[in-house]
Amino acid sequence: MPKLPGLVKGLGVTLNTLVRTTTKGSNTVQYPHEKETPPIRARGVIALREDNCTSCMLCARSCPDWCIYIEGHKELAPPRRAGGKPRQVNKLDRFDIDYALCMYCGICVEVCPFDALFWSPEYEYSEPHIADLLHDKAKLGEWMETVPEAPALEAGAEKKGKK
Amino acid sequence: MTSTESLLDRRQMAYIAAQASDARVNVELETEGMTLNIGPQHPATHGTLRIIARLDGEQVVWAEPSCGYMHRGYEKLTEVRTYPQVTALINRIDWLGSFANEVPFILAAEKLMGIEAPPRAQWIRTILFELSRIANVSLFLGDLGVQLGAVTPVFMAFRDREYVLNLIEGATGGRFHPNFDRIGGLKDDLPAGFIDETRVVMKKLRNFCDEIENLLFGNEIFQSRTRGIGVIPKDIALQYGLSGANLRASGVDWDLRRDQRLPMAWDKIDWKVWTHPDGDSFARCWIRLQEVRESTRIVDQLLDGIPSGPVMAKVPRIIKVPEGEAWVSTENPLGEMGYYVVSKGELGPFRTKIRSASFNNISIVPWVLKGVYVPDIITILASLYFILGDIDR
Amino acid sequence: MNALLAADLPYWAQSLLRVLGGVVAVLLPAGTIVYVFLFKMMSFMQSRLGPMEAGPYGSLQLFAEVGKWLQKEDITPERADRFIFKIAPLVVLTSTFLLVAVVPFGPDAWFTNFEAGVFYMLAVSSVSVLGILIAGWSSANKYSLLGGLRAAGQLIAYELPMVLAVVGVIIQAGTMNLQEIVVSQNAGEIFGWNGLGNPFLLTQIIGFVIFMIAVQAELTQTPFDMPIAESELVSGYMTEYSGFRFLTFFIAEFATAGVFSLIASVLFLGGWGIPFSWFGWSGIDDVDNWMNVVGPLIMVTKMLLLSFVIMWVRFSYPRFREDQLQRFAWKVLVPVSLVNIMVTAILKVAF
Amino acid sequence: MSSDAPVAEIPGDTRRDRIVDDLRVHLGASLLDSLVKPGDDVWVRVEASAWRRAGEVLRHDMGFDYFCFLSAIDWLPSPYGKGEDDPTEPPPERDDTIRQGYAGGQTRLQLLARVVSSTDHIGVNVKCDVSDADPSVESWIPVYAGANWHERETHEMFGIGFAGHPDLRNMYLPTEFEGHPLRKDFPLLARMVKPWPGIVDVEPLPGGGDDEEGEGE
Repeated sequence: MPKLPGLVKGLGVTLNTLVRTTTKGSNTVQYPHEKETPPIRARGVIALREDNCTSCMLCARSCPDWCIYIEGHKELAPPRRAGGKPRQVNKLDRFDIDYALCMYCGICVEVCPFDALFWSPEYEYSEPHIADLLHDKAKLGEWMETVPEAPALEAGAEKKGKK
Repeated sequence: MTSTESLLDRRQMAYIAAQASDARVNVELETEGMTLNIGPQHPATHGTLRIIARLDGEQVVWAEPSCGYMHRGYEKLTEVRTYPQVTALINRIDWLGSFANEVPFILAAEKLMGIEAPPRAQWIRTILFELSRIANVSLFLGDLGVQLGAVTPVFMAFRDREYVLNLIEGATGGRFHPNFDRIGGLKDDLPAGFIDETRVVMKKLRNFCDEIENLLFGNEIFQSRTRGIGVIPKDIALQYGLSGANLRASGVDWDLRRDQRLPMAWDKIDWKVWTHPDGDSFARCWIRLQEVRESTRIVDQLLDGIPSGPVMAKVPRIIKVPEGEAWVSTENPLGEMGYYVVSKGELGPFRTKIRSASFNNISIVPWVLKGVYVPDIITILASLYFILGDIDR
Repeated sequence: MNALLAADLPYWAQSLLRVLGGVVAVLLPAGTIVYVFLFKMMSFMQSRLGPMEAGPYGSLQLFAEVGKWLQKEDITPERADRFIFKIAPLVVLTSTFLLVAVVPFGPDAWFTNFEAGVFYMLAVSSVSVLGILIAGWSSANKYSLLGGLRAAGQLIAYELPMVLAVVGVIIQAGTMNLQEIVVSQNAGEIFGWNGLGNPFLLTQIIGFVIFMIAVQAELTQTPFDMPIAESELVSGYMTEYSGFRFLTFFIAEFATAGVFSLIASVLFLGGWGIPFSWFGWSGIDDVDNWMNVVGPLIMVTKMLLLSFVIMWVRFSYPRFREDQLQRFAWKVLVPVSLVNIMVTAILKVAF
Repeated sequence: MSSDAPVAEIPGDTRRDRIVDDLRVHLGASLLDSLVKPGDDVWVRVEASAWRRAGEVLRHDMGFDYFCFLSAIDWLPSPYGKGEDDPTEPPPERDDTIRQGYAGGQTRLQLLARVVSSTDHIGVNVKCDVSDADPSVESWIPVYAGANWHERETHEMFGIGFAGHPDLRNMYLPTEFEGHPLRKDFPLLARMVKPWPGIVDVEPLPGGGDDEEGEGE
């Protein structure tokens, strides 16, 4: 086969793409009108299940950016069994994540021993004011609705995915 | 080998002779010099690198890169962080191939602890490593076009890199900063469907390489712009510590994936290290193109043979690395990336020396820019391929 | 247009019409090229859609862009030569207006119709060099200066092949009047067969290729866009311009692309005409009046075709280096076009 | 030009032991200490006065032609810890004994460089004590041209001088910057400007109670 000059081949590539885009559609997504679903594991925003949190401070201490602020106090809860002693539990007063600082590493979700933190793939929470990126525990709790089930694992995996 | 070496010498001699004759003409013309400041904000520096060049007409007499506009002090930051936190941090060094940054650090820590990740984790690590190489270098191939004035390749690169990023995001949760590697294995196993999806994407990427080859590498204008430009001879390349494709383009057959024993899966499959005898900009770009192709083949083979089993070795929940020093480097998308980790038996490293590829690769710039023309500055910088985060750390 | 309207319009109205016609003839191609090629075709070639938000399929994007530019601050660098800096874009745009003046759009639809049309066209097209050079110099910016100097060197180098490429056409047509060149193509015949007329594209294919290459260089489009060179010189001579003045450069760039496409279609593709034999016309006087309406449409079609090629090349190729470009112009294009002239002249005499 | 060579067998300790032996032959008493980890790596420590000589020997006589990196280590334990102290409390006692790593050492600052042979891909880590009083050695630029930027960086970050270096300007920091950021006694201000959120603990029950904490469910 005679060798085509590279200049002609180059024109062929662009023309080919032109034809493909006009006939088969483009590769771009017209964002506000159509949206791509992020993968299940996508690290979009951190959701908090408040009931599970024992304010153990593990997440706040392992955060590399120091962007989690927790305050809590101890209080007495009714005993688990009738006639038992009242239990002392940690009550969460404040759980803030500053998304302006967060670097989405996911260490807090991983270290949480009580399954109180989850990743949600939700990503549309940008704010005009940087201070609004500080999500308090109510807002973090709202994200719980968007947390998906953990994906099934590829063949050959040993354990079930945690979250 | 000898014939190619003598060829190399002839090319270099011709190049040097051409430069010298140009310089002589300029001496005769006695033109006045001009200092051109390229950057820190300049479209050719993808990041904030500044190059100060003394020009004579359009010819560079002396050039010096000035970096540090993106210095983040990672070596200091690692000293106040624990090992898992460092992994999240070093993602950001070479931000286009983030997963590959994690691997040598984790391997160094594992070496100090005397543990090894289970085979399945090693294979998945290798797959993700190669995927990040593809994501990184395919963007380079597109960007190369922009540097030389062709606008289309970069969009093709972004189009096809997107598929790779989707794969990485699907597996790790992060498009750019996976933070997926853990001491002793991986955070999680692959999600279902990953293997089939990856196969499809690898086909697309090979198609992308063909497109780029037709659009750019086969183009006579591109060849005339890059061939014989910025020749780096072998011994100079070694002295400056060039690595990766830049070194292999100078004819040094050295790939850290093949030439050292690492607990990774590269030695279990069949692949090829590409080298080129010329040492010019074209050689560097061409090597990278071939390496993306080779990486897609590596990934395909790895997908066939992933062993089953756990992805995490038995490690304590709170990781303390025993006292000692370890050096591990891997063949990252940009070249040799290594970590010299000094541990004192604490939660975090005592000192980490981050040996990033771009820092060495770009340190040759004053040498290689001498005597070239202004448009060639851009060609050479593009072909050396640096990422600012990787220079400044 | 002149002959069509001269009978019942006073001179001032004629002049006004000509100016308006000129504005339309410059802005319309510019707008079409920018929207159809720069916005849409380029995007399609890069697997994306281009502007989609302003108007249906982004068709009003152009107005949005103009509006945006008009709002922007008109910045003059402190050490710039103010007067020259401000006038430079207008010089460039003026050259475009002067160019369009000689282009015939129909048997009677022309702005001026004078004998040395080709000569005039080649002369005024170099005026834009002056604009670019003074823009580069007056910006007081090293990038701009380099860009301006490159532009000057390049435009002068490509002026010559362009002139020489056109000489072949002039020899064949035997005239320098653009209108007559159109007529001679459409009334001509190829070895006695007149079904297509005789577009000079067929006989002057070498001249056409050289002309298009020279146009590409004249327009500073890739692969000859060293004066602009975003990745090296950060847009070269345009670096310091903003707002309205940048818009002027922008319009001039694409309008000139359109006008050069028009000229190329006049010189090589038969201009506004359709082969006269189709309707049994034998010369310009036989041509029906409706050609004054259809002619411009034909011209626009041909212009789009040619500017498609210009833009296609622009989006596909990397750029040359300045010395390679000079070498290419002087060592390849000039000799080839000289040979082309020689062969044309010999054949002209022979037949 | 490309090769399909199989993974090269990494020569064992004998090869690495020989590196140390060769160096001892060339440098004599200037080679202060060495450590070989079989199948892993080599560390050698040379005298500051023999720093350039070591480089020359390694490059010219022993074939270590690839320059990997040059940096330094400050062995002083950080007086600031991880910056996680409570600012309201007095700083805790910290162990400030200096313990050097592999191949020993006497001084707080130690240079560290790594060179590799491009033929058999074995590297050597070269260390060198630099005194606190006059932290300066001879530059490696005549030996390895690529040491230029690494020495600049080391000078900037550790304050170690390199005699014969043409241009020890700062690479990253402003020229007038004071201090050497990678020295351990240079505080990391990012960790000083605000207290660690992890200091706070859960407020105890008013009145106190010594019950064990509630188990999470």
